[in-house]
Amino acid sequence: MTIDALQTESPGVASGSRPAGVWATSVRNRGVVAGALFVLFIAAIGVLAPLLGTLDPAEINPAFRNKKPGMERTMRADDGTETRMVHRFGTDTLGRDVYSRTLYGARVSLLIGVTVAVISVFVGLVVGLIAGYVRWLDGFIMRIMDGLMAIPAILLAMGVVSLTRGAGLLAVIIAIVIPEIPRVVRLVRSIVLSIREEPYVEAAITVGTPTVLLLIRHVLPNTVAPLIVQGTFICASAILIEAILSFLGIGIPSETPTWGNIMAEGRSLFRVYPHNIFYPGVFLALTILAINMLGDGLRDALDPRFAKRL
Amino acid sequence: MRMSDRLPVLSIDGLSVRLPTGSDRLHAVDNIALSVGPGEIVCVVGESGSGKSVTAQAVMGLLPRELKADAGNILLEGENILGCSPMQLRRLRGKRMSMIFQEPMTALNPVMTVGSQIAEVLEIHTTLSERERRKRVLDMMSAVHLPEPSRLINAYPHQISGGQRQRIMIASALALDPALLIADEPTTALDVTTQAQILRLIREMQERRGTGVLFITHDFGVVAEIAHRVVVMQAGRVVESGTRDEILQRPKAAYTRMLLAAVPSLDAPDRAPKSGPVALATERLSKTYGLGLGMSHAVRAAENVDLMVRRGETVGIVGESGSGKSTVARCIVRLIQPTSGAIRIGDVDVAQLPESRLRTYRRHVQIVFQDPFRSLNPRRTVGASIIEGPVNFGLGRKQATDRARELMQLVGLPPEALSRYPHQFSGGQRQRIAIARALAMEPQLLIADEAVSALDVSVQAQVLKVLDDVRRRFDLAVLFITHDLRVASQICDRIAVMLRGVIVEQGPTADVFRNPRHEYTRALFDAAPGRMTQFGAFAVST
Amino acid sequence: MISLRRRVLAVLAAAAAVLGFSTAAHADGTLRAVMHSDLKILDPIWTTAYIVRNHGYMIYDTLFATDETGGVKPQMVDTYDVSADKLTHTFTLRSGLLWHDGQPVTAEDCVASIKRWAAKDATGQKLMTFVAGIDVVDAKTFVVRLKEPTGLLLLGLGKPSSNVPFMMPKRVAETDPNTQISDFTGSGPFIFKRDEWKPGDKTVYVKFDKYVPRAEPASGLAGGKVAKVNRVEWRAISDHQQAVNALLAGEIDFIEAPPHDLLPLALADPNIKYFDWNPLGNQYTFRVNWLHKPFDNPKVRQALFYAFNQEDFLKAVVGHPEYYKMCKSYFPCGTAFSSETGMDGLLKSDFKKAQEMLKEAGYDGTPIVLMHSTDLQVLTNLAPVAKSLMEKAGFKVDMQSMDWQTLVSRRSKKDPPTAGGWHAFLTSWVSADITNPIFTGFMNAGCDKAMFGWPCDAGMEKLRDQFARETDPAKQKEIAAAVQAHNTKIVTHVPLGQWYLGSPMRKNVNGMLRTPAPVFWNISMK
Amino acid sequence: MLGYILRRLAATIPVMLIVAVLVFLMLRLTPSDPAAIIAGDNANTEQVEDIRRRLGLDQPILTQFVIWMSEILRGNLGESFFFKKQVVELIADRIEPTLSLALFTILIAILVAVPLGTLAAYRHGTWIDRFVMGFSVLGFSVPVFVVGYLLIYVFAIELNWLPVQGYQRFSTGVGGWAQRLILPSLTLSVIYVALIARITRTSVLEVMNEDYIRAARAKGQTEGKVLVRHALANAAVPIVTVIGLGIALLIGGVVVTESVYTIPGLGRLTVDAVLARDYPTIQAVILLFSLVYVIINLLVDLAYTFFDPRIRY
Repeated sequence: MTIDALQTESPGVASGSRPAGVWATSVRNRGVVAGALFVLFIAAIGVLAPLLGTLDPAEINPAFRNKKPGMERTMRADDGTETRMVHRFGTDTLGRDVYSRTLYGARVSLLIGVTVAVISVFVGLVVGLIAGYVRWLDGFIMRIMDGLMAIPAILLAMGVVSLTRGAGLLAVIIAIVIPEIPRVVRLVRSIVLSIREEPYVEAAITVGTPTVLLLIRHVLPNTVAPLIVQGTFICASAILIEAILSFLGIGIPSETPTWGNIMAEGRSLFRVYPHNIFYPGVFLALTILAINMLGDGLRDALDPRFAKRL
Repeated sequence: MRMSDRLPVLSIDGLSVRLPTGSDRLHAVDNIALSVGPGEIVCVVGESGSGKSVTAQAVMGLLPRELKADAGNILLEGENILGCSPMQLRRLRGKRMSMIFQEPMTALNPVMTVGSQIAEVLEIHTTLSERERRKRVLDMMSAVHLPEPSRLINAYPHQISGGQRQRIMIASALALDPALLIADEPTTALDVTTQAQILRLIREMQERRGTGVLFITHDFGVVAEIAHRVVVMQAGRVVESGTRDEILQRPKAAYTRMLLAAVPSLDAPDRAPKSGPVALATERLSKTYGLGLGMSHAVRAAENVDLMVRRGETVGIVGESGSGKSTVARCIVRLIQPTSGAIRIGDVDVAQLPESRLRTYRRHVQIVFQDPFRSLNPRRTVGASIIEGPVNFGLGRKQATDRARELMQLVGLPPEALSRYPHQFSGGQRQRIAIARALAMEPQLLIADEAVSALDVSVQAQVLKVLDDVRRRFDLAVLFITHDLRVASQICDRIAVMLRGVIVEQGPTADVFRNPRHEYTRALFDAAPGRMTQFGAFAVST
Repeated sequence: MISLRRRVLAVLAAAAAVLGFSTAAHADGTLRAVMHSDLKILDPIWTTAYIVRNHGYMIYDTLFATDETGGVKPQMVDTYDVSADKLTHTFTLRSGLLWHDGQPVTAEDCVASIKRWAAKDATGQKLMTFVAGIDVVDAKTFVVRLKEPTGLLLLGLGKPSSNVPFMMPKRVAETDPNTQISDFTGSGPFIFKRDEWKPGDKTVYVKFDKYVPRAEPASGLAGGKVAKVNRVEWRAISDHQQAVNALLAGEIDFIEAPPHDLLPLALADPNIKYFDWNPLGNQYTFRVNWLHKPFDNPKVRQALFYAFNQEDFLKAVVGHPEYYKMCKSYFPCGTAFSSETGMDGLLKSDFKKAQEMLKEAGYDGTPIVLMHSTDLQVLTNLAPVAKSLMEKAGFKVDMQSMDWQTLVSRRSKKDPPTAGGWHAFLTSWVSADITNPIFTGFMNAGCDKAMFGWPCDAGMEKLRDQFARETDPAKQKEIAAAVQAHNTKIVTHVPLGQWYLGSPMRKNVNGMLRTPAPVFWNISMK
Repeated sequence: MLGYILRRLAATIPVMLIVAVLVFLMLRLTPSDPAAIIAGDNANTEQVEDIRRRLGLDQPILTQFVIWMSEILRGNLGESFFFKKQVVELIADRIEPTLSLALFTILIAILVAVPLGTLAAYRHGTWIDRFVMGFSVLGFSVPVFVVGYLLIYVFAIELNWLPVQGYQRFSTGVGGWAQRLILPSLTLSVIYVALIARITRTSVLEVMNEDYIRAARAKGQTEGKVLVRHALANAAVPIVTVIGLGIALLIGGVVVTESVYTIPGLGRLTVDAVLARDYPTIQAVILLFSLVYVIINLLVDLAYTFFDPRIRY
């Protein structure tokens, strides 16, 4: 049995094609595409808000308070020129245009969602790697994480927000990030613990790869896909928590419009002027729905194995 | 051996099962024909992917959703299975035909008592009262030689051994005296000694009850031990069929001959003792788990292991699962910290070296793992995995890549495959890449921890060939860990037999095989399936 | 293993039995009301919060009370006579007055209560500067000896709103005014049910059977206080829309102060009616902090009068013209001392004039820290309107949003606005509280001893003293006009118009009285 | 088993200690000052000072913490600054509504979600599966208060079947009590059903391709029994886990639902306490909820032994 007989064994496969990377697999999944498109649409609305026939969202004109959607208004600028303008979504109790506020609201809501997701994923990744790899620190870190997780997210957020009364955006972001971090730490830690047992990691140890390189080359790549999926879900839940905080009156003050605080203000006149809750509510629900669909799609496309762990 | 003269229990002809579009071939099973007579054991043998399991599943009507039987028919006592409605099929299963599976660990419902899982088949097909069912279950349990049935009936699967679990499966399958028993690799996951008992049980139950048995396996030893007639399958087609002796002694098809040639024989050739310098010597090496932490019972995985491997010599460690052979290997390569004892590489004891000073000695000892699909990082090219070691020790990327190309050549793979990814290679090829990676470190000692156990027999032979070549070319010391006596007999100069963490016997392979001194070694050799039959004369020249 | 199906059926059966539908608990002579805020503190002297004042009117009685026309009439007092030199005033209590625990009301109780009230209330403090001493003559009579004659005595004892001189048993009245009382025995028409009190959920009062009302018919807070329902429950429903929904669904009978915008929804329902028990309404005010630049300069403060106009504020908050009224007077329109003296040319949003004044005053553009409370429906829209008007007048404004609790805590701080202090904020006063220069707390210009904002002007204090000494109504009116004219110059605060808010209630709720504070005696439910 | 429970209870102590430290520190660093709020609208500065002294807010943070911890350990949760009532009393009044709402919600969620999830797994890939998954994603996406207002608008106002708001004590009549809990618990259970249905589907799906399922079918067992007796029984552990973890999610929802339906429960109490910066109440409620969460996790772990014989402590 000569060696060349073995040659026939290798299947003729195009050389150099990477294993289907994060981008390749996810693009084929329907949920991902639909979700991503809608989120981009919302982001575009937020960014292009000034061009979409909107007014200054914080501009108050008491004379025009609580108008039904579709009301027309003629605005007399200082130099006397008159511009006719329609309140597509009506006005709120301070006479501010709900249509503009909803569009601008997209900015803050998405900003919060993305920032919270990015921060909690990165902090969670670092702490998770340490907890997973450095055995003697593991117990200590995980007890603190248990402590943080024991406090329900909303209560923790409420506590932090009341701590920084009036600080607005930053306070709310911190308030929402803190309860999310333990969940990411647990996910990363479980991945690290399982990867450590993989033979190719043990092989790397035997060929003398130092720990830091080991983490970067072999452990980290395996956390990318699950973290993207987890990040998407955190983004959705962050936007939801912000809306709830604003609804309870302890979220971002109403100068910077977010869907949450627009709805919170419209809450007390819900049956007389439902437009204050209806329009931001629809935008809020659809955006979170899109992000959750994106998350589901990513999870099915990228890592069926990790589906269980989320 | 009674040839089947009466109406066959099972007769399949012209059966084809289509694979979903996009698979590597059109049909999982293509126009096959075979039959099983009452009281006859028909072995279907073939390598993984040959379609033997799909055939079994087709008979039971349990084909996975994406596979369709699109031609031919399967007659169970004259009734065509393919034409049955789900209701009719359910009436037959467990009553007229039943099946036992390969993984004893997962074939029993972990949250139901073993007794109720046997009783379930009675519950479905009979109107016996609770009390009568319990009595029938106890009878079946003693029929399959289970100890203290009255206690065991309330046990849960995780509380009994692999062998006992398989006996429960058999009791459940044969409870209603089905005409046909399908056994899909029932003993593959078991230890050699347990496997022997199960094979004897199946033959005994089958003779007493006149059941026709369709026995699926890839192990020719098992075929030699139990089969009346044999059907050889390759890539979905029947290559050859005939009585056991026709196939084993006088195989007609080239594929059958190739398979038989690949099966290492049990009688080890004499080999001159090696005299090279000692590469590895362990003294009283021990490893105990759960010492601290107040664990109530400490587990002694390895105890006072003394081993010596010289350059150019292959030393084998043989034993059943749980015997501690892998623990010894992992201690030597310092993936785990030994509790006590010395490990001398060259003349330095690395047993208790701290990681920092250990690193320089790591390059001298390399290991090849069992599972080909997890021993290479899926996200890095094969080349990157191979050169990772040398680069760690300061070799420039350019020279490291050149060395990698040489090594690929050496292990029989095209050098330009370096830029490919692990998922583009077969199991056998990956093990060869793993060997290349180990060699890249120019080690003195290479450990093969069950390196070929996961491979088909033919592929196994090729990888062993590569291993032998590199041993001679680099005058390597090789420590070969396996549970397969046949492989050990053909490749090892000296072997050690381990039982529950202790080496019970050690010596030149030929001596140990011809006259084993320890009674456990004797039991181990007796249990090896097909040890009486001589398969094609195939031996590696030393 | 019982099959899951059987277990599920068992649970469903149990649930069905429990859900026996029963109609909403039928009101048996119980008045269920939703007040403007939740009752948390129970000492009407310790805090000036209106909800605690309303609680006081339920369970305590007063020596004197103002009737519908604003005149002070005796309530617990039977006879009252004044010596020729107007220095000694003798009061004798009506007979049959009892505390809820059955003990008789004695003069000692009243004297102790007056002392505790006077120690905490601004008008009380002013009054005590005129009092030489109060002595108990016998169980039902006590005498007040004055140093100089003053109208404040009657005005004080009959003060309608925060802090109201409620009469408490001696043992309770002796509690230090800065610690909250813990014994809630009163002598008013209702008894406070301490055990049923669940803060944030509901407060319960029951009829005091042994209460002896005065003979004459009820008028305002005076006259016979007859409890015609045997139980009153104050329910805490923070969501206004839900409160109106509950009123429409018959789950509650009365809402004290819903947002104006919800009134049309409520009143559209045939079995809901509207009654404005506070005809004098309320007044919005803009308060400035005299301690820090630029509002330490009177010219800059006067510029505010030119920058603002009342209609923008009233339209922004109330919105519906029938619930607000422009009233350019410090003392609310419809009260004795209301007039437009000193207001000509002011509150017309004359931005050019305001800009000139700011230039004259050398306003250097430091941003005004304007506190904006976000969670009280009736105040939320004031600050944004003030901001837009001030900016048009040349002010730089830094409007900081916060909830009312934070605003209350921050306004008591004297630190500079950039370090946790403030320049200005807006609030609302019940008209009955600000009917004269003494009652109007914001007019107190006693520097550190004044209310937050700490105005400091000897002239104003001299005028207020003169008013306190004056007993002749005509002269009092002149002094009040002088006070108003003076204040348009020194500007302790700016009046921003009057607004009214009555209460929607079920059709079967009748007999509610017109009073500065909502009271529940005289109300019957057929 | 008892040894295990004691060990687990002992393990909760460090967790609760960390929670206590976090909560205490978090609220003490706030810029706004409760003493001024308590003093009332036109209290002057030295009255505010006096209140701060009496409530011990002027001492250094460390001493405040030591005092507070010793009080807590003696079961005295201190007096609410704002409600002038012992915090223990306050919480005692408020437990029944929150408990009833939570139990009702959990009951509905399990009775609806588990069968739904199992059905979706059983009919994997069909429209039922897509419907359940679609509903589950929707359940996660719509905020609780929007669901609340919709249900109120439809069932309470338009159809007038159920009361708009409010809570009736159990002691004053089961009918009224249950009737007032229907809408709130439906509102709250939407997100909980979404969570449980999804996890049930995933774990049942996973179990369906295990060998013992094929073995059961090989015995001729009907699909229904295979699904319940073999699949669901083995999927029980992950399902129980998610029910336990869901409690934390539930507590968040309770706060909102109680605000919408004006149920005087612990959720509403927390919101009021946070708005009024009433430290003792906030701390006590957060500690209580954290303790409940930790104990529920322990109960979930113990429940495992009931569902899976392999798990023994």
